[in-house]
Amino acid sequence: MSEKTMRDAINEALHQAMAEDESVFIIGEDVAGCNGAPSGKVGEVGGVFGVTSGIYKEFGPDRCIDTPISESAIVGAAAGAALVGMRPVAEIMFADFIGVCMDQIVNQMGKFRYMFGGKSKCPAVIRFASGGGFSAAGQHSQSMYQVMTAFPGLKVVIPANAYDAKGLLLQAIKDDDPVLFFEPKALYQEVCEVPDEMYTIPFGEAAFLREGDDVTVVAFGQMVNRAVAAIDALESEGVSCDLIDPRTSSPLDEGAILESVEATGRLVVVDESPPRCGLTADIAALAADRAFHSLKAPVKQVCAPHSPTPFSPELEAAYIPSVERIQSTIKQLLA
Amino acid sequence: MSEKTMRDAINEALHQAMAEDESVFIIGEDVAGCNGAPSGKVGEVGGVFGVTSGIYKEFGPDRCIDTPISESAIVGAAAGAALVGMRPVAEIMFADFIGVCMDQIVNQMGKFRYMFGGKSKCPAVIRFASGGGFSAAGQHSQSMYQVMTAFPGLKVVIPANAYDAKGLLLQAIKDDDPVLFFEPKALYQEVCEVPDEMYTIPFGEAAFLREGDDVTVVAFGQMVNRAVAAIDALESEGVSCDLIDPRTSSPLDEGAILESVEATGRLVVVDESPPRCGLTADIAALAADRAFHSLKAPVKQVCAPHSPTPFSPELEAAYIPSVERIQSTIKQLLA
Amino acid sequence: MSLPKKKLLQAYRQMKTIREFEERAHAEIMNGQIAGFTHLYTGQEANAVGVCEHLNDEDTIISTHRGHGHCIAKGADVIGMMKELFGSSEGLCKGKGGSMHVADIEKGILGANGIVAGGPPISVGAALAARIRKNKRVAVSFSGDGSVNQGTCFEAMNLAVVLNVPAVFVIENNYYSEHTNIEYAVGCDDLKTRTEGFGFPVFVADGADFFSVFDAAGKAIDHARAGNGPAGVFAETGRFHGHFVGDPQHYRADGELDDLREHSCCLKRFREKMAESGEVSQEELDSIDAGVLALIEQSVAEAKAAARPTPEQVGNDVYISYGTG
Amino acid sequence: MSLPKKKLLQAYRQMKTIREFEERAHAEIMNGQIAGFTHLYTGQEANAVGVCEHLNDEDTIISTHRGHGHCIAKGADVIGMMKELFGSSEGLCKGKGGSMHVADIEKGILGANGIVAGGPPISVGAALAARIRKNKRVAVSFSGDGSVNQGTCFEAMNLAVVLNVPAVFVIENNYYSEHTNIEYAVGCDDLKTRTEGFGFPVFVADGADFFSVFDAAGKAIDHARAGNGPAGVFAETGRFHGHFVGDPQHYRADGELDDLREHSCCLKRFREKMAESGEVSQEELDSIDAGVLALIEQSVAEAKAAARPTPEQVGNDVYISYGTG
Ligand SMILES: Cc1ncc(C[n+]2csc(CCOP(=O)(O)OP(=O)(O)O)c2C)c(N)n1
Ligand SMILES: Cc1ncc(C[n+]2csc(CCOP(=O)(O)OP(=O)(O)O)c2C)c(N)n1
Ligand SMILES: [Mg+2]
Ligand SMILES: [Mg+2]
Repeated sequence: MSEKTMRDAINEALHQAMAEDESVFIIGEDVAGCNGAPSGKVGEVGGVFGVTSGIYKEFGPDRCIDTPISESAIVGAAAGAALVGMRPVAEIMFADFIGVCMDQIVNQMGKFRYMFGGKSKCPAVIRFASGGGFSAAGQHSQSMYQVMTAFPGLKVVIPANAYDAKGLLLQAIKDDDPVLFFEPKALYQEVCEVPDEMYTIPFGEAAFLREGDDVTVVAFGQMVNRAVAAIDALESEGVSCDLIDPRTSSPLDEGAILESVEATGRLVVVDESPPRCGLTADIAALAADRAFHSLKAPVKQVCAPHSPTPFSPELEAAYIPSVERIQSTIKQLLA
Repeated sequence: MSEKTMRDAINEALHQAMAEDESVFIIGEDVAGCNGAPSGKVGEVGGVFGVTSGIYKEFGPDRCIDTPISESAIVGAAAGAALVGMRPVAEIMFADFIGVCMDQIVNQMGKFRYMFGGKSKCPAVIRFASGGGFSAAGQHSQSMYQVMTAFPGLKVVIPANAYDAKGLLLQAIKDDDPVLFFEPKALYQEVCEVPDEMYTIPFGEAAFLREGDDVTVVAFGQMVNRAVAAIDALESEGVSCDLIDPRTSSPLDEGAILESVEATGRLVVVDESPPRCGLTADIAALAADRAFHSLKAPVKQVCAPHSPTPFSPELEAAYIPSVERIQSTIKQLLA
Repeated sequence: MSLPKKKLLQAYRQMKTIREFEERAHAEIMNGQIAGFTHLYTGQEANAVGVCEHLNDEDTIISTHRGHGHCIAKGADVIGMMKELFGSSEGLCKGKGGSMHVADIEKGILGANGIVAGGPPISVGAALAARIRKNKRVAVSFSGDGSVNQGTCFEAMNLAVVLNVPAVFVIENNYYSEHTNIEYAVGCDDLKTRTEGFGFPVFVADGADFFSVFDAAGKAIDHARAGNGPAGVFAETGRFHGHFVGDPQHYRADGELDDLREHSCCLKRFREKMAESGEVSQEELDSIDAGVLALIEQSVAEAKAAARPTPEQVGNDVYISYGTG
Repeated sequence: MSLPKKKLLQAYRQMKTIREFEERAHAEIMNGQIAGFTHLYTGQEANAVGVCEHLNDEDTIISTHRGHGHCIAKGADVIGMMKELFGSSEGLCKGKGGSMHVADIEKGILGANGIVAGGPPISVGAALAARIRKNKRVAVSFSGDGSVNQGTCFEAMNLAVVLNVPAVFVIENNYYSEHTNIEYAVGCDDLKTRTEGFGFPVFVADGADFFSVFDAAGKAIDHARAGNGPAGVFAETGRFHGHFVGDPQHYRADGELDDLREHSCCLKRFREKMAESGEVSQEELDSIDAGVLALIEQSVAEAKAAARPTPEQVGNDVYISYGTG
């Protein structure tokens, strides 16, 4: 057990999974790096975020595979290898690039099991860096997991800390269904205690991060820390909240959310995606149906506005939900 | 004024818009048909659903443009032509094929205006045949409009009858933003009275199809007729419902929905897409926030289950929400 | 090239099975017995069989929307397939896939595919698995003359070369993608050269002649299996039906279909060759015909009698159901 | 090829402007003044300028993530661009786009683009508009050696041929896509041939030499403008910085960067040529340098002083806001 960044926790999970199971390999753009390059330093890069660093050196060219810039082919290659028994972990760099490989994710990988009458397995994991916070503007800042949650057949994971990231990724690799693994890139450098051994966190089990009586807060990914900060700051004002991080948006731990809302009667859902057809609406609607009789106040969504992510740091700061907005929304419910 | 099928109404709108405005052209796979073919009968097809039939013959090869099977290039071509002042109407056959051209729709066309600081216009329309009902299985039956609604910068239109289809398409072509136009393919043969002249229906204005006191029903596309049937059948049981067809899922006529829910206190949202992060959740969440104090009962969603669309007719019939399911959900709210 | 008699009989049987499967499917669709969108392979049989006769169960294929022929050639259970087309829960995919999604992973059939050019990237993945495991398998993807214009197809070809995997790209040029001719849709003059530009050899075949396809496919598959990276097969062929059942085929020249059935029928051609060479007698082929017809008849009878899916089955074979609705 | 002196001065000024813009942007990024992901064009200036010197305001270009050079060459306001990089609301895109989305539709700049190969299909659309309107415009898209492996790029090339539109595909081979060399990522031996396989001529240029690019681009653009369909330019070039600012550049050979700056600097080469030919004196070039440096200095001063966006501006420039949150 030691403090690790989320980047290192994911890297460790990959190393361990690959050491344990020969059928695991990684594939993506520059996951090794320097292929074909005059320096000869193949493997020196480990992905543009450094998440796969060291893997080429440990596992060699058959298990750490660089590709051209061809995301559809990357996902397809993962899907095809998985159909014949491998356990690929593909990296698609930025979640926004789902745009160029959506068919392979949604219509192919995600549907085989059902369309083939339950007779196939496609244990592929696709990793993405998601979300805002880098002034990376409209095409490099989207969370995208909410959109993928809409598609049956795909499991969708959004770790909010290094500990969860490791356990959820190890689970994802063992899972026999395709798993989309969204790494909030704003959290790569965040640290927490992470066991050195392998462990898994089951899908569909939410994490309870705070317990309280007044309001249930459900938050995803990058928003979890902000929700923690908002809730902790409100403690002094005598407000206490449940904080739930579902960790996997599909399967979703409906029970955990409903139980909490039944107890508190108030719900705030926080995500960094825009408002329409997103996870905040999804979970608000869940409560409005199945916890309706417990609700004492409007169900609130705290999310980005309905616009692309702006470039300018000031604009992006206004775009992504802040601790203050979460806090004031909670207070509004109690007013 | 005469009875027209939705197919013919759309076809008429295209003819009229093209006659009126030289900058309108259509592009897609087989929108003319028979190009390069030994029969020489170019223009004989008019799209696989026949929606663009006759256009090549009337407007010729510069305004009715067949393409290879390259959806990204089709959308890109529409976007590029629109950026320089044309008003293209592209056809992407099945909405499911958004998978292979999502980037051009979502990250390109949909974001120019914002990313370029409001200094560009991209008046492109992309038409899709959407939804189930043809035993077309997992890759040819998705509605997809719910997923596109999640993306800022795109306007999303879902006509539920021939009259609306014509007026909304004419509006879409005039609109300076990119518009995604989803034609529920199960409705192509449905007829209603459609004026012969040109007319437009503004975006963001819902249609009120039934008025009643007990329950508000909001339904989209193919589900609208089924909601009508369900509501009419309940009349004899003394149940009366508001029925709202938002017609455009973005912009959304929030006011119409909220006003109705404030009056009835009960809401059922019906769509043929699966449950997660879809329009049923989206609208349920809207009510749970902004009409909360009027709500007398849980907000109900009637939608497809969380699985791909199955092939077998029996399975598909069980998959797509039926009149009976809508009816029993309404009754459940009043029990 | 001389083939053992057993192989010859097998090849003919496979082609005939596909032909009769398709012709019967056509009739049953016209009868209203089969729902959905169905694309028939009649006329192209020699392509699927000429390729798949080189493959074993561990090799994989991935097919297209026009998938019945490839699946049968690779060993899919014909009765299970017919049941699938009929939408029975006893079908190969329990009635969930239908014509466009027939698959049998055990037999190395990674599925028909409703998305044009959805298959090639997946096939590269199967080939990559073979490379990693060094198990000498090959992965074949089938594409049409229209599908080769889709970006995924190009990406797959380049990636296969980059990764040096045993992927075989079979391009069946039946001259049409839906209602559009290859002359229009493929911009360059020579698709074979454009394909070779990606960096692998492409072997040309007469797609109406089993022996020609078998020969070209053999070269491509040997190349790939030997670890030399991907290879291609480019076959000129023709479909005897419309793009889908019901297609008015405005694109055809007068007499084109008669001509195709007359001069480009792989079954006729096969019989002619056998008559010339004397390797197999016409009676032997007649008896295969009879067996095939009986099998197809049986498949339809069984499909009609087979169990229908029940509503609860909608929610199976997916990892979770949500309580909404 | 001889160019009027005015043209020569203009070309040099443009290249120098790009160079100094980039070098200053680099410094300001290191200073923490510019946020986000920025990809610098230093070293490749002759490509953008050699192409854009053939274009007028009505012609369009579409660029890449490495877009500053293309935008400046096509006439974007340098001060507006610097303000944009600084995220000011006075920037060319009001601070909403940043480095990866600099655009100026009025000037025919359809934008830098953060998605690799996002541009070519869009450029084909602009070219199609030109074909339809018969207005003799051309549409140029820039791609890197990595971007040509993306499916959209292939689709765009084929579609341009099919539709016979005046689209010009400029491929800048700087040998790297991020940390990967073209030797690895492009499977075939010869990218020019692979590209020509799509059915249009590709003209090769030395991307460090303005005159070489100008010549090749002229041929391609004339070809397209004359209604002969698309054409390509293939330029060998080198970037003097890392892929992004901060890239440790593990992929470089020892001495590679020094070598590039020494032997592949388009400004040096231009000066040498002018010294040889005597068409322009070194003093004239020096005075351009001074003017450019002053302009860049001014752009940074203005950018630093420029208005910052306010939170309300987040919701502008999109068709609707929803009340949620
Ligand atoms: C991505 C995508 N675009 C369009 C279609 C519709 N479509 C189905 S088959 C087909 C033509 C395919 O032509 P080709 O590849 O030549 O195969 P063939 O039908 O001739 O066997 C088209 C356009 C599709 N299924 N998927
Ligand atoms: C679809 C997509 N995939 C990956 C990336 C990440 N990325 C940005 S630039 C780049 C390399 C591009 O290489 P090249 O086309 O050679 O252009 P260069 O950077 O050399 O100018 C990559 C992989 C991206 N922006 N978009
Ligand atoms: Mg074809
Ligand atoms: Mg490059």
